[in-house]
Amino acid sequence: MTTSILTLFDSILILTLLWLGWRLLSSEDIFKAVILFISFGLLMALAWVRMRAPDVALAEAALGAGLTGPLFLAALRRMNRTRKGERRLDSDEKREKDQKTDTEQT
Amino acid sequence: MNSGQLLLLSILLSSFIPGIIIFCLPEENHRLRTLLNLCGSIVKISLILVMNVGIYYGHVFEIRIPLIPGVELLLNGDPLSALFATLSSVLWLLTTIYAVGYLEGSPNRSHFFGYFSLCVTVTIGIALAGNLVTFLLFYEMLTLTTYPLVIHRGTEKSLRAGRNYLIYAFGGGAVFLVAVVWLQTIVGPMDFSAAGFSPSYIDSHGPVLSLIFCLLIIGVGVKAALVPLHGWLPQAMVAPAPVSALLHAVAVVKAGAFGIIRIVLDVFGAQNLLLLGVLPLLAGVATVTILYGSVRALQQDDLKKRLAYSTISQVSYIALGMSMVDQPLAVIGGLVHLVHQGLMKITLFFCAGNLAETLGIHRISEMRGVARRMPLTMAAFSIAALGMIGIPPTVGFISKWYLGLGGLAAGNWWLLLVLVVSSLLNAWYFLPILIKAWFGKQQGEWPAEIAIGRFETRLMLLVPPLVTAVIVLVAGLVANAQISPLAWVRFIVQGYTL
Amino acid sequence: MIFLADSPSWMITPVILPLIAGLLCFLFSRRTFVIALITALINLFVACLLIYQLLVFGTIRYYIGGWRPPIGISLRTDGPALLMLLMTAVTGLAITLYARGYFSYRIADPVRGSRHQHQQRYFWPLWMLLLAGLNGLFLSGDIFNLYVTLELIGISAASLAALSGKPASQRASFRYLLISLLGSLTYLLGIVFFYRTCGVLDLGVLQNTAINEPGIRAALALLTVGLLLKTALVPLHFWLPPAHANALAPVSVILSALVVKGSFYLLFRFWFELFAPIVTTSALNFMGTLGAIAILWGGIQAIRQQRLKLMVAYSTVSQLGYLFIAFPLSRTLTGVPVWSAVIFIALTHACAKSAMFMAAGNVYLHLGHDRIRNLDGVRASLPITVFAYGIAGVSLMGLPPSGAFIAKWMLLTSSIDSSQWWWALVIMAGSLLAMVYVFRVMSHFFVIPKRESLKETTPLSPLLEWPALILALIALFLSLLAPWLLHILSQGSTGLAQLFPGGLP
Amino acid sequence: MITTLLYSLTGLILFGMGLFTLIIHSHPLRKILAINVMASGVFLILIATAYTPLGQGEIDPVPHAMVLTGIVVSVSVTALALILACRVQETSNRTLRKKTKQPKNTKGPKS
Amino acid sequence: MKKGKKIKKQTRNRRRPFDGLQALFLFLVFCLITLLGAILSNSPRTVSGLAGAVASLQDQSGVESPVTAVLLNFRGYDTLLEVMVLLLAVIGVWSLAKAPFPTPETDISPVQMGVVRLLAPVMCLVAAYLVWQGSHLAGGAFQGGAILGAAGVLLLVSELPWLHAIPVYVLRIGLVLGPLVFVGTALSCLFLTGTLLAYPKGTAGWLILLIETACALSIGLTLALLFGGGRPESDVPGGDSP
Repeated sequence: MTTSILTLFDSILILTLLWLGWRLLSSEDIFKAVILFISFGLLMALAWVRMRAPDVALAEAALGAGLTGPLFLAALRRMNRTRKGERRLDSDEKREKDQKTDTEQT
Repeated sequence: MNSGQLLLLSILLSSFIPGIIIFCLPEENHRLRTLLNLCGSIVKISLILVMNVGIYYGHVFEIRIPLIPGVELLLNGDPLSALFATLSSVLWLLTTIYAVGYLEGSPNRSHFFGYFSLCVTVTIGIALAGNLVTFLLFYEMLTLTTYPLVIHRGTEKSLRAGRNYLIYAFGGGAVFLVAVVWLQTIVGPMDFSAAGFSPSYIDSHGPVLSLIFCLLIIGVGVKAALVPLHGWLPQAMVAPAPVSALLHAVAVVKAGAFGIIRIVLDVFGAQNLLLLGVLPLLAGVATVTILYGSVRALQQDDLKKRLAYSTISQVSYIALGMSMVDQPLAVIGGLVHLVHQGLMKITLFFCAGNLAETLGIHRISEMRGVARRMPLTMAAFSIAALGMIGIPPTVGFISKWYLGLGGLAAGNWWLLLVLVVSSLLNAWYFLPILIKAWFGKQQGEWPAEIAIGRFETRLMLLVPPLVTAVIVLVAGLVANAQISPLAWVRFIVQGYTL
Repeated sequence: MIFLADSPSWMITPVILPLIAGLLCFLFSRRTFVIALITALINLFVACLLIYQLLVFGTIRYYIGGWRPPIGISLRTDGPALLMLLMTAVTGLAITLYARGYFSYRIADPVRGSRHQHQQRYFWPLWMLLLAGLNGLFLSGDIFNLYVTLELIGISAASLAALSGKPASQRASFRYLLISLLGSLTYLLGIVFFYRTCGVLDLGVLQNTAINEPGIRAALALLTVGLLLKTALVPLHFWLPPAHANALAPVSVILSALVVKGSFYLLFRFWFELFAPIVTTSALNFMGTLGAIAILWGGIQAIRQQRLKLMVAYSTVSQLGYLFIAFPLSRTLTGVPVWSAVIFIALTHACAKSAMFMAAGNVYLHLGHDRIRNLDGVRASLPITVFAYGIAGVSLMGLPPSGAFIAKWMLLTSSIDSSQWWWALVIMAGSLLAMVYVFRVMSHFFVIPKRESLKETTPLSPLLEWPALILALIALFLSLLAPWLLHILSQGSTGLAQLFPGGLP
Repeated sequence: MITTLLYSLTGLILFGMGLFTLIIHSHPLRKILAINVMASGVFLILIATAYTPLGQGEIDPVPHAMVLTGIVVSVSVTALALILACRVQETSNRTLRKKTKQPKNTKGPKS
Repeated sequence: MKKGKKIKKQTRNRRRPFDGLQALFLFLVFCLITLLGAILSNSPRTVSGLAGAVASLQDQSGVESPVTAVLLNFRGYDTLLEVMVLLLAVIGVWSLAKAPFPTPETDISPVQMGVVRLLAPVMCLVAAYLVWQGSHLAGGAFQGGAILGAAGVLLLVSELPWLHAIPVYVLRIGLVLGPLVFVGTALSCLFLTGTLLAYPKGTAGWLILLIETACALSIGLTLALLFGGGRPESDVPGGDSP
C-alpha cells in the first residue's frame, strides 16, 4: 500500500520536475523562466526529502528559493535597466515606467 | 674534469663569454668590444693549436653529458674536428678584424658582434660534435645565430632573404632530425667512429638505411647548398660582406660540407656505403651542383652573386671527393678542399666587400680599371681567383690534383671530365673580371667613392684579404711540408681504413 | 618536530600557505606584494624540500585529519606531481615578480593609474588562491577533492581573466566561466558514475578496484570530456584564445602556463595511471588524432593572427596538441619511458609560454598595442624582451637543448619504432609551423624603423624583463636537467612503474 | 532499487536538457539557468545513488556532503556568472554608445 | 498590443528557426543520455559506498550527525576549500563591478518594513538554531549560512540606510572570518596533534561548532554580498586598511 502511494508520489514528482525543467529552459520569457526555476528549486527540495537527505533539502530550500531566485531577478533587473537605458537615455517618462516595472518585479 | 675536458670547454667558452659580454656592452664602447673580440679569437686559436698537438700525439679529448637513455651530448676532439676547428677559428680572427673595419660607424654593432661570437662558438661546436645528436644541436643553433646576422640590415630585402634562409635551414633540420632518430632506432645510439656502424644491419635494413642516408644528406645538403636546396644562398648576399664571408667560408656552408664528411666517413663508413651502393647518387648530385653553379655564376653581373654561385659550385668538390670514399686520394682532395675553398672564398669576399665599401662597386661591369685604384685588394683577389680556377701553385690546384688522381685511380674518366669542364667554366667567369680590373680603363667616376685610410682603404679592411691571399699561395707552395693543411689531411686519412 | 626536514607535514604547506596568503591579501590593502612574494619564495623552497624528501624516502602519503582512506582524504607525492609542483613554484615566483613590475608600471600612468590600482587590489588574492588550487590539485589523492580544486582554479582563473575590464576580456571570461562550469559538472557526473560502481573516492584505493566494466568506462569518458573542456583540446579550444589574449599580461601568463596544465595533469594521471588497464588502443589513438589536429590547426591559426597576444594564445592551442600526441605513442616499449615526454613538454611549455606572454606583455606596455605589423624596431628598445621572446620561441619549436627536444626525440623514436609514421610527420610539421609563427614576429622586431617614430616611454623595470629571460633560459636548457628529471619521475610513481615493468630508467 | 533508478534517470534527463539548452541558446541568463539545471541533475543522481529505502540500512552520508558543498558552490558561481553577464552587457553597451557617438562628433563640424 | 509586439520581437531574437545544427545537437545529446541511462540501468549499484565506514567511525568524530561528521571531520579538507571557493566568488564579483546605485529614496511601505523587522531577527535565530542543531540532526554551517544570507538579502532589498554606513573593512573581516577560523583551527590541530585537521581527543565537537559558527557567519555575509552585486562604493584602493 505504502509502496504504491510512494511510487505514485515519485512519478508525480519526477514528471513535475521534468516538466518544470523543460518549461523553464524553453520558455520565451526569461522572467518567467526564473520564476519557474524558483519553483523548480523548491520541488527539488521535496525530492531531497524523499531521498532521505534532509540536510540537502534544507540547504536547497534556503539557497535555491531564498538566494538563487533573487540573484537571477536582480541580474535580470540590472540587465533590463542597461538595455533600456541604452535605448532611451534621456526619456524621463520611460525611466519612471522602468522603475515601476522594477518595483513590480521585486 | 680532466685537463682535456677543460680544454674543450674553454675552446667553446673563449668565444661564448666574449659574445655574452658584448651583448651587454653599451653601443658606444667599441674599443672594449674590439679588444674582447680579438682576445677571444686569439685565445681560441691558441687553445685549438694546443688541442691539435694533443690530438697528433694521441691524447683523447672527450666530454660526455648523458641526457636520456640513448641520447647524450658528446664533444670529442679528433683529427677531422681539429681541421675544421682550426680553419674556422683562424678565419674568424681575420673576419672579426675585417668586420670591425667594415662596420665602423654603423648601428647595432654590439648585437652584430655578439651574434658573430655566438656563431663561431656554435661552429666550433659542430666541429667538436662527437655524435649525431650533438651535431644536430649545434647545427640548429647555427641557423639561429646566423639568422640575425643575415637580416642585420633590417631592410625588406634582407628580411625576405632571412625568411627563406630559415625555411630552408629548419626544413633541412627537420629532415635531419627524423633521419637521426630513424637511424638510431635501427642501429642504436652510436658515436662518430672510423668504421661506422656494424655491416650486419645492411642485410636486415638495407633499403631503409639507403633512404636514411639520403635524408641525412638532404638535411646537411641544405646548408652545403647542394643543387635543388641551394635557393637561400644567393639571396643571403644582401647581408654585409663579413657575414657573407662567414656564411660561405667559416660557418654555414662549411658546416654543411663538414656534415657530409661526417656522415660519409664516420656514421656510415666507407664499407657500408659501398655495400649500400648509394655513392653514385651523391656523385651525381655533386656533379650537377658543380656544373649548375658554374653556369649560373657566368650569368651574374652582381659580383657577390657571382661569388655565391661559385661557392655553390666549389663546395660540391668536397661532396664529390666524399662520393669516392674508397679512394684515399679522392678523399684527401675533398677534405683538403674544405680548407682551401674557405681560404680562397673568404679572400674573394673580403675583396668584394672592399670594393663595395670604398668605391661603391657592386657590379662586375663597374670594375674596369679598378686595379689601378686598389692594387693590393685586386692582387689578393686575383690570387684567390686563380686558385679557384686551379692554377698552380695555389691551393686550388692541390685540391683538384688530388681529386683527379683519385678519379684516375678509380677509373672514373667522367670525373676528370667534370673537373676539366668546371675549371674551364671557373676560368670563364673569373678571368674576365681580372682582365677588366687590371687592363680595363676607368670610365667616369666610381659609383660611391669615399676616401678613407692612408692606403687604398682602411687598414683593417686591407690586412685580412692580404693575409688570406698569402696563405693561399704559401699553403700551395709548401703543401708537402710537415705542417700544412694537406699534411694534416693525410694524417686524418691514415685513421680510416679505406 | 613539524619543521624538521623529514616531516611529512611539509606536504600541506603548498596548499595552506597560499590560502592564508590569499586571505591576508584580501584583508589588507597594503604590502600585498610582500605577502605574495614571501609565499612564492616559501612555496619554491617547500617544493624543493618535497623533492628531496621524495628522493630520500620515496613516495609519501599524508592523511588529513588522520583519517585513512577510504573515509578520509589523502595527499601524496610522487615524481610527476612534484615536478608539476616545482614547475608551478618556479613560474609562480616569476609571475609574482612580473606582476609587481607590471602593476607598478601601470599605476605610474597618471591617467589610468587608479584603475590599475584597483586591478592590483584584486589580482593578488585571486592569484594566491589560484596557486593554492593548483598545488592542491597536484598533490591531492582524492577524486572529489580534485573536483573542489578544479572549481577553485576555474573560478579564480575566470575572475582573473575578466580583471582587465575590457568588454572583450569580459565576454571571453564569461564564456570561459561557463565552459569551466560545464567541465566541472561533467567531471562531477563522472565521479558519480565512479562512486556508484566502486564506492570509494580515494585514487589509491580506486586504482585496485578500477575494472573494465561499462560504468567505469562511462566514468572515464565523462571525466575525460570534462577535463578536455578545461584543457582546451581542439575542438573544445574555442574559448581559449580570446580569454588568454585579452587578459592582463600577468594573467595571460598564469592562464596559459599553469591553468591548462592543471586539468591536463589530471588527464595524464587518469589515462596513464588510474585507468591505464582499461584504456584501449583506439581510445589512445583518438586522443592522439585530436592532438594532431590541434597541433596543425593551432599552428595555422597562430600564423594567421594579426595580434601578438592572440598569436601566442593560438600557439598554446597548438602546443597542447603535443601533450596529447604522446598518448598513442606511450604504449610502445622502447626502453625510453615515453610517457615522461608529456612531463617534459609540460615543463618546457610552462616556462617558454610564460616567457613569451611576458615578452608580449612588455611589447604591449612599451608600444601601447600588439599589432604584429607595427612591431618594427622593438629590438633596439627592448633587447632583453626580444631575446627572451626568441629563446622561448626556440624552445617552443623544440630545437635541441630545450626540454621539448627531449620530448620530441622520445615521441619520434616511439613513432618510428612502432612504424606509426603519421605521428612523426605531424610532430615535424608542428615544429615547422611553430618556426613560421615565431619568426614572423621576430623578423618584425628586427626591422629598423624608417623614422624614429617611437614615442618616449618610461623604461621598463627589470622586474618586467628579467623574469621572462630567466624562464626562457630555463626552458632552453631543460634538457641538460633531463637525467635528474627522469630520476625524480622514476621515484614512487607506482602505477606508472606497474604499467611499464622494467621500462623505467 | 527502482526508486534509485527512476531518480537517477530523471537527473540524467535534466542534465541532458540543460546541456542542450546551454549549447543552442545564446542568452547569457538562459545559459546560467541551464548550468543550474544540469547541476541539479547531477546532484539528483548522486543523492539517488546514496538512497536506501527506510529500514534497509544506513544512508551513505558522503554523497550528501558532496552535494551540500556542491549546492553552495553552484550558488556562488551562479552569482559570479550573473554579475559577469551584467558587466558584459554594461561595458559593451558603453563602448557601443561611444562608437555610435564618435562618428556623429566627427561628422558634425564637417557638414 | 505593444506588449505583444515586443514579445514577438523577443521570440524572433531568441529562438532561431529549428535548423539542422540544432537537430544534430539534440540528436547527440539524446544519444549521450540514452547511452548513459542504459549504463545506469544495466549496472545496478553493487557496492555499498562508505556508509558502513562512516558509521563505524561515527563515535570518534565528535558529532552525531553523519553528514556533519563527513563534512567537517572526515572530509574537512574539502569543506575548507569549498569555503574558499565561496570567498573567491565574492572577490571575483567585487573585482568585476561596483554595487549598482541604490534606487533613489523610494519609500518602502511600512508593511514591508514591519515584515523585515520581524523576519530578520527570526531568521537569525533560525540560523543559529540550525548551526547548533547541525551536530546531531540535519543542519549546519551551510544551511545556517544560507538562512543568514537570505536575511541579508531581505535587508538589502529593503534599502535600509544604515547598511551603507558599514565600513568596508568590517565586511572584509566578516568575509575572511570563517575561512580564517577554519584554517587557524586546522593549523592549531597540526601543532597540537601533528596532523592537519586532526582534532585533539574530546575537543572535536567544540571545535566543529566553532568552525561552523564562524563559517555560517561568513557564508551568510558572502551570500548577501553576492546579492549586492559588486564592491561597496567606499571600497577604494588604499583607503580601507584596518
